[in-house]
Amino acid sequence: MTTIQDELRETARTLLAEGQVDCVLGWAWEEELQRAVPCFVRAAEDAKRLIWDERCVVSLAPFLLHMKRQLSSVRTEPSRTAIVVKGCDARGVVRILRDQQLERDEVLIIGVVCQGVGDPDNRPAKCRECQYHVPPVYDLLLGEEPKETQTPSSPLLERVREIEGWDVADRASYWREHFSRCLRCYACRQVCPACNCVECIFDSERTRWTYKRTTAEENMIFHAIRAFHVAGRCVECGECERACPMGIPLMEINKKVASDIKELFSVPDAGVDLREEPPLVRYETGDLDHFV
Amino acid sequence: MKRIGYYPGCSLHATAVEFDTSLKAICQHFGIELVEIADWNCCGSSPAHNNDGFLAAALAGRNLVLAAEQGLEELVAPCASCFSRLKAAQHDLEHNEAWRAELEKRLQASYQSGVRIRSILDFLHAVIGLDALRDRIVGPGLAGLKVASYYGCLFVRPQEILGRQEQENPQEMDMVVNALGGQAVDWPFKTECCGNSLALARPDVAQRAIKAILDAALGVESDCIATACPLCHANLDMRQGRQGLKMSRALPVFYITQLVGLACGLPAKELGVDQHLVSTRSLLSAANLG
Amino acid sequence: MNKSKRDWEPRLVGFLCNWCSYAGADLAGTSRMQYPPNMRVIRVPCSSRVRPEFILRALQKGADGVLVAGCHPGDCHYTTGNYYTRRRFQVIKRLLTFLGVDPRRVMASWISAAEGGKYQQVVTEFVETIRELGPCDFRPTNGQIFVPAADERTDLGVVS
Amino acid sequence: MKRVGVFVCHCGSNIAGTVDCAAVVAAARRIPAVAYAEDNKYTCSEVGQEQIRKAVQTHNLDRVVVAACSPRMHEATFRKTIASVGLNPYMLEIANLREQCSWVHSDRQAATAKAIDLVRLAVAKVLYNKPLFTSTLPVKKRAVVIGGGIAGIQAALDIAEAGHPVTLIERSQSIGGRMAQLDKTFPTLDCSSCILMPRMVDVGAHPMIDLMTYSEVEEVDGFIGNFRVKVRQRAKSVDHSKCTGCGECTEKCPTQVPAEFEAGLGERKAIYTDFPQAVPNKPVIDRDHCRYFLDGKCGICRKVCQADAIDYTQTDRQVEIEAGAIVVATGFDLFDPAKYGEYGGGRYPDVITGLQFERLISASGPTNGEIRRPSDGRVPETIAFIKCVGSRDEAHGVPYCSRVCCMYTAKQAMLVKEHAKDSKVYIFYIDVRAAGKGYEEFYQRAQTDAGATYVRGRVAKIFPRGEKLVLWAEDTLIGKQLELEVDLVVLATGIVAREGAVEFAQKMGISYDGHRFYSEAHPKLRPVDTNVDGIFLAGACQGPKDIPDTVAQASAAAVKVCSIFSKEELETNAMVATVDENICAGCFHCRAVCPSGAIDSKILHAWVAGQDVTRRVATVNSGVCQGCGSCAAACPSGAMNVGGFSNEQILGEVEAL
Repeated sequence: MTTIQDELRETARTLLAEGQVDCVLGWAWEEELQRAVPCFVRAAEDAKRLIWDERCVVSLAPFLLHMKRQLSSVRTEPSRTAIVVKGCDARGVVRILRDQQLERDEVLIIGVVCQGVGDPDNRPAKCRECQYHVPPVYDLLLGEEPKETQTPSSPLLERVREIEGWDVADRASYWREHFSRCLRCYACRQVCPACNCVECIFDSERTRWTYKRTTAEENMIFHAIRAFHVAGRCVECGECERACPMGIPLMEINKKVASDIKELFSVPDAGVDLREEPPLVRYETGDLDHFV
Repeated sequence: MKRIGYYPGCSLHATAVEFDTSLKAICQHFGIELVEIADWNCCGSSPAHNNDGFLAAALAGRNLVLAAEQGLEELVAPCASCFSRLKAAQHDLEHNEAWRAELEKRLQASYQSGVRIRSILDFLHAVIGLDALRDRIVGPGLAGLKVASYYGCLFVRPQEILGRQEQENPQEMDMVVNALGGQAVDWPFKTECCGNSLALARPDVAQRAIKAILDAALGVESDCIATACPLCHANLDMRQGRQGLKMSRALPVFYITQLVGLACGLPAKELGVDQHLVSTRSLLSAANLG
Repeated sequence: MNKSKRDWEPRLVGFLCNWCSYAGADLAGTSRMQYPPNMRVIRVPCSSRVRPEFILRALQKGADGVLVAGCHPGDCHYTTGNYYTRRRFQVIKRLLTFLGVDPRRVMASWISAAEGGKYQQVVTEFVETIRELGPCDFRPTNGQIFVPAADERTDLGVVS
Repeated sequence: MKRVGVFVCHCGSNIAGTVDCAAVVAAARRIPAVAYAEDNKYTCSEVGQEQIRKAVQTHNLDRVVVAACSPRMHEATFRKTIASVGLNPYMLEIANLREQCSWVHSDRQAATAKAIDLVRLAVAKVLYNKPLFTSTLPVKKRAVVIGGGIAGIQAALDIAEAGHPVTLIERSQSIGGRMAQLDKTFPTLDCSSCILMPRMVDVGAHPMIDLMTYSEVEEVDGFIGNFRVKVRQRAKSVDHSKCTGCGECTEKCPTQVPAEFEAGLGERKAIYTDFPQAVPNKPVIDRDHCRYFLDGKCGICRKVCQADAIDYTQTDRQVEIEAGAIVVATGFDLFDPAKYGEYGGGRYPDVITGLQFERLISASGPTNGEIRRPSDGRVPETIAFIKCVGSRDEAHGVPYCSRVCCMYTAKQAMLVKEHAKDSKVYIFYIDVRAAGKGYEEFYQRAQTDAGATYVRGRVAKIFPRGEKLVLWAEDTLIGKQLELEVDLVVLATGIVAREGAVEFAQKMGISYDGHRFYSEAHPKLRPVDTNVDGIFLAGACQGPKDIPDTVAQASAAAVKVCSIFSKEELETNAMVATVDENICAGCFHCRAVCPSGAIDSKILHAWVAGQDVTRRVATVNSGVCQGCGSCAAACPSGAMNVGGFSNEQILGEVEAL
């Protein structure tokens, strides 16, 4: 029976052949790296290089952002890119669209039904609690929708509650230890679909937002501000934690902020609805008011 | 069978015994089980809180501790002074950590807040209910008897403890009288002072206060006065006989619980209406009650 | 690392909105209401002008407590400014608490131009709370307050 | 190299009394960037300002810090000072050493240390100041006056007389407000209508005044010079262009309802004018009580109207008015006497308010000027006036004095002599306040000519006894309780803010105080301004006041409006948001939080590798932007910044902590 991968290749080939899109962004297997890497297919016959299986961990959404930046500096006539997305990647694409970095007609979304990626017996945290096996937004969908899936418990949220339970000093030393290892390599920023600034304040030369030292305190400021800048927009795709070379549990911070925002302003998950409004640039007169 | 705690206080076992007997009669009639708090003690009344705040809070507070221990989450304190002292103690013990700790140390028992203290009016409204009263009156009930309802002071003040908005023109007793088929007359002396304890120390001052109330009640052609506080009853009923008052006619003074009993056709004997100084017989026979 | 509590005086920073809280602070002044001198006020046009970067940088530069004060919701001179402050501040405060900053170090308060007394009370209580809490251990771990080399800050330098 | 000048002010002893100014100057001199520092006794004085000008020139300063009183006091003054010697006015920062340091700390050593810190913060901020420039916007030379009482009438006439068009908006059927309800006015006892009606007629006839009665303001936005006021003109059901005001319809209308104008003592028809001399003197239909609108019957007014002016099909109309300035003159309400249970206010018919008494003695009132008891219509032999009912009364939340009751009660006592000369008058008071011009003499005449008996003491209780009302009171001057039987009691109820005053203030964006009166920008120096430029206050909506003060305020507000209209263009706010187009990512979070809709977008074209490449970025309309800075906080990359409170400036202050 035809696998999703076959359908994917066939779809990509026809899209390119008919010129509906200029490029199909998907995964291809890289032999030396033993890893599935992003692959920009521009010719119909290369569509067969595309793969789809549990090894397709990397989220392709941020690459749309980078392509747009290069493309806009090179190409003028309207270009259209097809992108292959799991559920979490699709939320990333919605993020980029809602932050007005891409027009809706510049991207064709090929959704694939996904039961989880990475090492089967040690799935990434995001897969263990995934509620979006079917991408919330797509133009084409490959694979059948699973019957009903009960909403799994969220181990990540339980971890956040656990940390909240500690007293302040323990939390401080926990994070101080993690942040003391941060290199400020900014990988977490590069892979984040919500980090769409042209120049990040942490790179800014003109305004001295922060110092360039990488002490635990400076790094804590970086991570607090990064988490705040994406607050209410983070789609919990887990890429930042995956990309972090020093193993800092960034998803714990993102989950904390996301659950706070959901609790405080009762807003739906980010990156699910194409009409969503980032909660921190809106208000309700009846918002909770803990102020003195 | 609704069960509710009962704190009689000293006067309901003495000068205001008819308040106690009429309350028990109507509770029996409406199927309410009055559970007197075992080993209750004096609420401290005015002498305590005039001298020592903690003593007042502790005396009344002990009754609240007993009530909680005996599983009585709700209790009725018919006498206005007891009601006011219990509410004040509850308020003080919840806001004053030191007194609370001291009371718990002395009683070797913990004080749980949350016992619901009801005045007799609150009891008639919330426990029995106006509808129940209307349903259970016999025939025309009080048959249009013109009643001036007299509240006195402790049902409406102090505001920070009772949290009442309306202090000058309360309506609770009027509503009960109307529900009983009587006619509650509107008159301006509902909460004027009855002379209280001055009746003993300064009879002249008290007499002037009592005369103003009784004249006002006569002025609006009321047939009788309803009250819910033993001291108000004592001053208005007992002092009417004095010559100085020169009243055009006698004005019987009932406890509101007696009026409820009468309207429900309970026998006068059980309601103690013949134990007043101002005779109620002629009025009641005219209205063929009791 | 930190100075012993005895000779330490709490240093507080207050971001006060120009139309209400700053005016309330001025009213406390014209009414000669006394309060401790630990608060350094930074005037902002609206409480919604305050970015989390300012709060974090202040904590890192030696502030032991940060206050953000604005008009009561509905009274904002710019009509909606404090509604955004309300949302942003609750998110940043919970995040900081999660990352190990004691929640009592960061507070927000609505103070109108007519509430001089409230400003005095908020400042007095805030100083006491921070005095109990002790210095904010947020400064770099090697003990000395980070002072960039003189040439890097030719325009300002350090006085005290 | 930046050269900062620091000028520390003694402010007489206000600052120098607690802060060691010399030490502050010495500390300032040690800051490398400070090229010159000095202190002087009164920096805001002409001498002080001259020293600044001289120092800027001789020491070639390019930015200035004045360490003195609150920037909200003299920031504008010192900006002009440095501008007069060629500096951009915004190269200035103020350290608040008075209101937020010397006046609030007593320990000299701590206050001085704090003063030094505040100067350091100001210097750190001023180093990042950039020259800012205002632009100009056209002024819409039309004024909107809200409220048709004497305040609104006076303001409208003054502005119109200055040659500017005015829209006067009044909620009820006619203009005239509270003053129209009065019979006589103190201290001259001249008839209220005689002095008010001519002004009302002028307003009705003035070519420059558009009168919008039976209308309410729904929404106000925009800013000085460019307000947009949305007004709902309620359907009058009478075509005023045809109506001749003959009154036939009111005559024949079968429905009687209590008249608001008569304060509950009189009635009016469903089709009515508030009072005979109403302006406009053409009726409106009260649709809540008119039988035609309730159950479709009747229609008598349409039958009897020769001018065929009745039009039941009229609907509410929404009108948007562009205006350069607004005067708020919405007036006041009276304290509700029912809150005084002990006086039986609202329960005993013969216990009335001062306003109701005015209606009794008014010739066009319900009793044609005769003082008659509402209960039985008898002429009262003894009348008791009780002052401070709902004024100077913490328990009822009205701690302030309402200023006018002492005078109108004295007036009413004198008028009793005219209308019921045998009646005896008692006046219960705490203090008599007669501070206006001719007021004390008027009060003396009330005692001598009118023979009013002033009893100093509060009345404890009022209750009916037979036909009479009994007062229990005390006379504190002779230390005796007294009981008094009277036929009529008049309560001088206090002035309180209009119901709905808070919602209206929020609609206008102006602030209000703890008693819901609107707040003036500065109690002494700017009594008719509000915190919103271009919106002014007149009359009792700002606080209790009498007619002379109200008219004075109305004319003051009018002059403020005319000063705005004297310019062709208005300088816009210089401290506005700016976009760094190089780093704007076009996410437009800024636009989402902007309260004044000042942010737009534009396409940037760039020539890259032989290709014309486009990018969408945000732009700021500096005329509309009010400089709140919400956008600068919502912009993650800091592309959006605010002049005067830029990221660099604030971070500079934080650095100097």
